[in-house]
Amino acid sequence: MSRSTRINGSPVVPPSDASLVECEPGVYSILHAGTSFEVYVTENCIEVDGHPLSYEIKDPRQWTRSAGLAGVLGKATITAPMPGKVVRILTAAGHVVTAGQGIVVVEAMKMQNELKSPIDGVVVKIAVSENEGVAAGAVLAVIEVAG
Amino acid sequence: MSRSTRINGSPVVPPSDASLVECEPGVYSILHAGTSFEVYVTENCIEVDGHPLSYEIKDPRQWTRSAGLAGVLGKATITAPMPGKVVRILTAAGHVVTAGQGIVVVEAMKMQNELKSPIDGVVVKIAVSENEGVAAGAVLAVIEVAG
Amino acid sequence: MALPRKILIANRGEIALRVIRTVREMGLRSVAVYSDADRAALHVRKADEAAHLGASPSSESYLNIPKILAAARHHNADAIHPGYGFLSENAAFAAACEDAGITFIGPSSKSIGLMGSKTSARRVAKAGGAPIVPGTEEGITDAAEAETIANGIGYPVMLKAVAGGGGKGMRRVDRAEDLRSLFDSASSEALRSFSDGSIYIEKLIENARHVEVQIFGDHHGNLVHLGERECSVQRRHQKVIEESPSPLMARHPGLRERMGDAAVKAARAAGYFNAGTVEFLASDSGDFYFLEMNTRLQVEHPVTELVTGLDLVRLQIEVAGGAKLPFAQSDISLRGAAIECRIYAEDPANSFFPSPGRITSLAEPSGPGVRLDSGVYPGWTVPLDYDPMLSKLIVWAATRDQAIARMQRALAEYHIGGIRTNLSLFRLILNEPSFRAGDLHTGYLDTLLKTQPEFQPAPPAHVPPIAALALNQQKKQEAPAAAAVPSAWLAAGRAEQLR
Amino acid sequence: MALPRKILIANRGEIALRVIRTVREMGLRSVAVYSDADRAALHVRKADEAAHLGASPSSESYLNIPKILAAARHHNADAIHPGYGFLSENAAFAAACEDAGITFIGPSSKSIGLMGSKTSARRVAKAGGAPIVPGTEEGITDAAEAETIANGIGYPVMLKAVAGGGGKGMRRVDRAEDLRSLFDSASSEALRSFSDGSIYIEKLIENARHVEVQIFGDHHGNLVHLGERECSVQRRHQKVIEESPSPLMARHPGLRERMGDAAVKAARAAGYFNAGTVEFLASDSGDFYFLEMNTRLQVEHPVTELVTGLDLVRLQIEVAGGAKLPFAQSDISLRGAAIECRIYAEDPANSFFPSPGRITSLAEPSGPGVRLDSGVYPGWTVPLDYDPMLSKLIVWAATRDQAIARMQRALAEYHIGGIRTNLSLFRLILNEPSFRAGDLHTGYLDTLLKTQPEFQPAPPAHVPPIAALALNQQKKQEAPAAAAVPSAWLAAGRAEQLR
Repeated sequence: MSRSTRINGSPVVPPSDASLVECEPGVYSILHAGTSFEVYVTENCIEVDGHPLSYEIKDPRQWTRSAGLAGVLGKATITAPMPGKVVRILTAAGHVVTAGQGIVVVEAMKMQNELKSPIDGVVVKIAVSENEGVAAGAVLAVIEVAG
Repeated sequence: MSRSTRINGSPVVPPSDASLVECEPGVYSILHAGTSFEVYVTENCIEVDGHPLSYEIKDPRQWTRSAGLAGVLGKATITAPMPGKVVRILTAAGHVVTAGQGIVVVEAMKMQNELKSPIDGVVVKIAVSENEGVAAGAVLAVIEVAG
Repeated sequence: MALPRKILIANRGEIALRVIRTVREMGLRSVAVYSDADRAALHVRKADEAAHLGASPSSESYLNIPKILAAARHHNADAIHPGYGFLSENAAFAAACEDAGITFIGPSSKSIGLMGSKTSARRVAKAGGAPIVPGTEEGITDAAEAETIANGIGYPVMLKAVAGGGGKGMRRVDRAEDLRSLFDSASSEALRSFSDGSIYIEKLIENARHVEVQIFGDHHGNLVHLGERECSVQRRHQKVIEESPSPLMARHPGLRERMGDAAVKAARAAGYFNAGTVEFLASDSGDFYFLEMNTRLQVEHPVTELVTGLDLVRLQIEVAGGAKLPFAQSDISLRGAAIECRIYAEDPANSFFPSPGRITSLAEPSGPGVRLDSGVYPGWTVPLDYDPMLSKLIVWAATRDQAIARMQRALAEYHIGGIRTNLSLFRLILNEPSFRAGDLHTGYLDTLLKTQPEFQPAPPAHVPPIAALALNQQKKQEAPAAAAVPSAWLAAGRAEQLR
Repeated sequence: MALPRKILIANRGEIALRVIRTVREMGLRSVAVYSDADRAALHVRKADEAAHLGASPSSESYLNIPKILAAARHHNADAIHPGYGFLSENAAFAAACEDAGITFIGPSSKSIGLMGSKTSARRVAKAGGAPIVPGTEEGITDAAEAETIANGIGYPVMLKAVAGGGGKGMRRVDRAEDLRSLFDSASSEALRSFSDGSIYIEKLIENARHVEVQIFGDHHGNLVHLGERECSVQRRHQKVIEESPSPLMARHPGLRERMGDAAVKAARAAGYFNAGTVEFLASDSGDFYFLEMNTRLQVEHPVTELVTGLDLVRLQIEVAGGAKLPFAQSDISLRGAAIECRIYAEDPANSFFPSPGRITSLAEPSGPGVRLDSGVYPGWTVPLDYDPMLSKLIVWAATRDQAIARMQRALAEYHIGGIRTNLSLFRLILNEPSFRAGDLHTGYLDTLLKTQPEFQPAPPAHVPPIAALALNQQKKQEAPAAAAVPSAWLAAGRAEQLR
C-alpha cells in the first residue's frame, strides 16, 4: 500500500488486531487490547475519546488534508475565515514576523480576532486597510519564508 | 398530477402557501398561517408535533404505504413480527373471528404478545403449534373474509 | 476493603451506561461486557474497557457467571456492579464474586438469599416487625391445600409464584370456584418460567397502591431510608411510570416516616447493606403491607436521586468499598417532585407487541429539569434478545403539577423513528385527570387501557395537510436518487403502461 | 394584570428555546421571531408560532423594535420576553411595549433606565446603601480631567465605557504615565461601539472575583435574593464559566446574606421588579463593591435554578402577570453545587476566532445531573451574524468537587463536528488545581492562557494509531462513492503519473 496516514503531523500505523464497528456515519467503536475507544471522523478532525487530532492522507487516488499546510511551499496566505471588518493592522509589508505573530485584527460575530502568521517569514503584502470590510476568503496578507 | 397522498387513510391536499425547510434529513420545519410545525418523516410514519400519522402515496412511479392494508384483498396473513416461541393458540381452523380478536400468543423479548386478527372472518389455517419456535416473518395463521 | 479501582458492569443498555457515568465521575475505570448482539451498543462505546462474553442469548452472555468472572479477572476488575435484572439478585453470583475476591457492589449473598424468595422475605420482614399482607408463609403446590387456605383468608386473593418476578405466575382470584383452575395455570406458568411451580397466596388489597421505600445501609450497621417511590402505574404488573414523592404522603402526615421505619426494620432483619428497595402495598387510607424486597438498584432509582440530591450509584460504590454512610436519617430531605417514564420499543396500537429494529432517527429532549438515561443512539438496532427498554425519561420540578407539565413538554420533544415506541402511552396517561389528581392504584392503567383501547387521539384537522406537504417534499427528494438507477425508471415506466 | 396567554420571545438561539420550554410547560403559547439567517433555527422549529422579522443583520431583525411590535400585534401576543442581549436592557423597547399594552416580561422601563447606565446605577446603588468601588460618579470625556481623578483614586485604576458592555471600552491602567493614551483609546472604542465616548474611572480591585447576586421582585414590593453566582472565569471580560454557590461563601460565613442584602437594597432603590442581577467585585478577604446591575435574565441563570430549585422564567412570567412572589426570603435555600460552561463556536487554537458554519455531527451529553440548554442541531449552520454561542452545558451535584467531575464527564460526551468549538478550553480549566481549589479572580483565565497558549495536551501514545484505523475505514467507505465519478479517477491517475 502506498497510502500513508499522518495523524497530528506524524506517520502512524494502525493496529492490525483491533475490532472496529461503525455505529453511526463517521462514528466508530474500536476495541483494542481490551480498551474501548469512541472515534468521530469529520472532514477536518478526528476525535478519539475527546482528543482532537488533525490528519492527512496521502494516497495514489486521493489527497486529503485537514491540518493547514500553509508554509510548505514557502508561502502563507492569510485569508478572512468569515465576513468582517479589519480593525487593526499589526505589521507592514517588508517586516520580519515569526510564526504565531499577529498580523491583522478582524472584527466578526461581535468579537475582535487576531489572525496570526503560520510561519516565520517576511510580510510580502498587506492586502487590506483598517476599517475595510472583507468577505469570507478575502486575502488579508501574504507572508514568505525568508531566504 | 396523478399522485395522491393519503394521511391516516384519507386523501389530503397540502397547503400551497406554507414555508417549508428541511432542517435535518427527513425533518421539516413548516410555517403555515403563522403556526410552526415540526415534522418527522420516517419510512412508516409521519410525526407532526408529536401526532403520529400513517400515510400512503399512490404515484405513477411509486407506491409507498405504511398502514397495514391487511384485509383489503379479502384475506389476512398473520406473521410473527420477530423470532419467538408460540405459547398459546386461541382459536382453531374453521372458527369465526372478529377484527381485534386474539389468534396466537407469541413470547418474544421476555414478553407474551397476543397477535390479533385484523379483519372479521374465518380462520382458514393455523400454521403453528404451541411451544413451536418461529422465525421473524413466519406465517402463523391465515384469516379469510367470510362469504 | 477499599474503594475499587476498576469496576466491571455485568449488564447492558441504559443501566450499564448510567453506572459507567458515575464510575467515570469518581475517577475509576469501567469495564463493559457485551454479547454478539451488543458489539456496537452504547454502553460498549462509552466504557473505558470492554469484554466480549459470547453469543446473544442471555444464558451465553449476561447470565453466564463463569464468563463474567473470567472477564473481570482478565481485565483486573476488582469490583462488579450487577445493575438490575440479569444476575443482580442472584445469590450464587454474589457468592461467586465474594469467593473470587471481587467486590460485589450490592448486599451480601446471604441477604440476597434471605430476601430473594418471596415467602422467606415475608418471614424475615414479619420478624423485623413490618406489617405483612395476610397470606401463606410457605409456597404451595397443591390446589386443594390452596383452596383451604384461600377460604380462610377470604376472597379476593392473589396467587404469586414464590420464585416469581415480572408478573409471571400471578393470578387474581375473585371467587372460590375459580381457585383451582387459576392455581393450576399460575403454577404451571411458574414452573415453566422459574423451574419452580410453588405458589403463595395473599389477601388482595383492593385498589392498592404500589409504594416502595429506598433503603441504604453500610457495612457498619448504619441503615437509612431515602423516601418512597410510587409505582402504581403498571401494565400487566410491570411498572410504567414511577414518581417520588408518592401523592399519598401529602394526605397522611407521618406515613413516610412509618413506612420508612418499617422498611429499615425489614432490611435490618436481613442483615442488609448497600442499596435495596422494600416494596409495600398501600391503601388510600394509609395502611400498608410488606410486599417484597428488591436486593439491588431499582430501575426507577433516578426519581429518588432527583428529590434527595444523592447519586445512589456513587453511594453504592463507596459503601461497597467500606465507607460509612456520609449522612444520618435526619440529614435526608426531599425537595420537589420527580417522575420517570420507561420508554420501550413496543407498539401500543398492537397490544404492546415488542418492536425491535433499527432506530432511523432520534431527537432527544433536554433543557431545564430533564434527565435522560438512554441506552440507544440513531442507527442502533434494538436487539430482539433482551428487554425492549430504550431509555428512561425523568423530570424534576418544584411541584408534582409542574413535573407533569415538564414531562409532557419533554415527551413532545422526544422523537424515535424507525421502530414503534410507547411514547404515546405516556401522553395518554399524563393527560388523565385521575393521574393528575394522584388517584392511583395498581390496576389503574389496565383499567384505563380497557376504556381507551384506541388511545391515539385524532390529530387536529389542520395537521394532516401539513404532514402531506412534508411527505411530498420528501418523495420529491427521493426521486432524483431513483433517477440514478435507469433500470428502475424503465421498470416504473413499464408498470405505468400496464395500468 | 393577568397571566399572559401568548408570549412572543424577542430573541434567538438557546435562550429563545429555553423560554419557549417554560411557556409550553405553563400551558401558554409561544411566538418565535426570526431573521433570514434563522428560518431553520431550533427556536423556530420548537415554538408554537413564528414570525419573520427581516434580513439577517440584527438592526433589521432582533434589534428592530417596530418589526417586533408588529409581529406581536399580528400574532396577538399579549406579552414579550426579551431574553438577554439584543433589546433586553433597552428602556425604549420596554417603554414601547408598555405603550402598546403588551406586557414586557422584565422590570419597568424606568428601572432599566436608572440601572442601564453604569454611572447612574452607581449613584442609585450608593443611595440604596450598597458599597461601591471608589471612582467617578459621572462619565468623563476629557483625558486631563481623567488624569486628575485617577491620581486622586490611586493606581491601578480601571477605565470603563459608561454605555459599555462585553468588555468594550475597558482598559486597565497601572501607571499615571499610561493614563492619557489608554483613556483616548478606550474613549474612541466606546464611541465606535456605543456612540458614546464617555468613560468612568474606578479603583482596580486586584485579584477581585466577579460575584453577582440574583434578585427577584414582584409588583407588590416584595424583593428577595436567590443566592449568588461566581463568574470570575472570564476571557477578555466575557464570562466563560459560572457557578453557584461561590467558593468564597464557605470561607466567609454570613457573606452571602450581606451581599444579598446589599443587592436587594440596590434593587429597591431602583424600584425594581422581576428578575435582575446585581454584580459585585469581591476580594478574597470578603470585601465587596457594587459593580453594575443587569436588568434582565442572565445567561448564567441556570446555575441559580439548579441550586434553588426554581424556574426563573416561570417566575418572571408569573410576576409579570401580577402574581406575588410565592415565597419569602427565608424559604430560599441552596442545595449542592452547579456549574455552567458556555459552549462557543470559536477556535481556541487560533486566538478564539469565531468558527461559524455547518455542524456536521453532534453528540450531546445527558444522564444524571446534566442539563443542556442548546440552540443547535446536527445540520444547522451557525450563522456569522450573531454571537457564536451554541449552548450552555450545566451540571448539578451534591458538592462542588462532584460537580466538576460531572462536568468533565459531560464534556467528554460532548462532540460537535464540522466547526471549531471551545470544548477543549473547559477541559483545560476544569483540570487546573487552582480552579479546583476555587482560587479564582477575573484575571484568572487570561493568565492561564498566557502560561498555556498551546493547551491542547498531546494525546497518549496509543491514541493516534486508533485514529488512523478509523480514518482508513472511513476513506475505504468513501472510495466507492468516488468510483461513481469516472473523471475523478482519471484525474487522480493522471496526477499519479505526473509525479
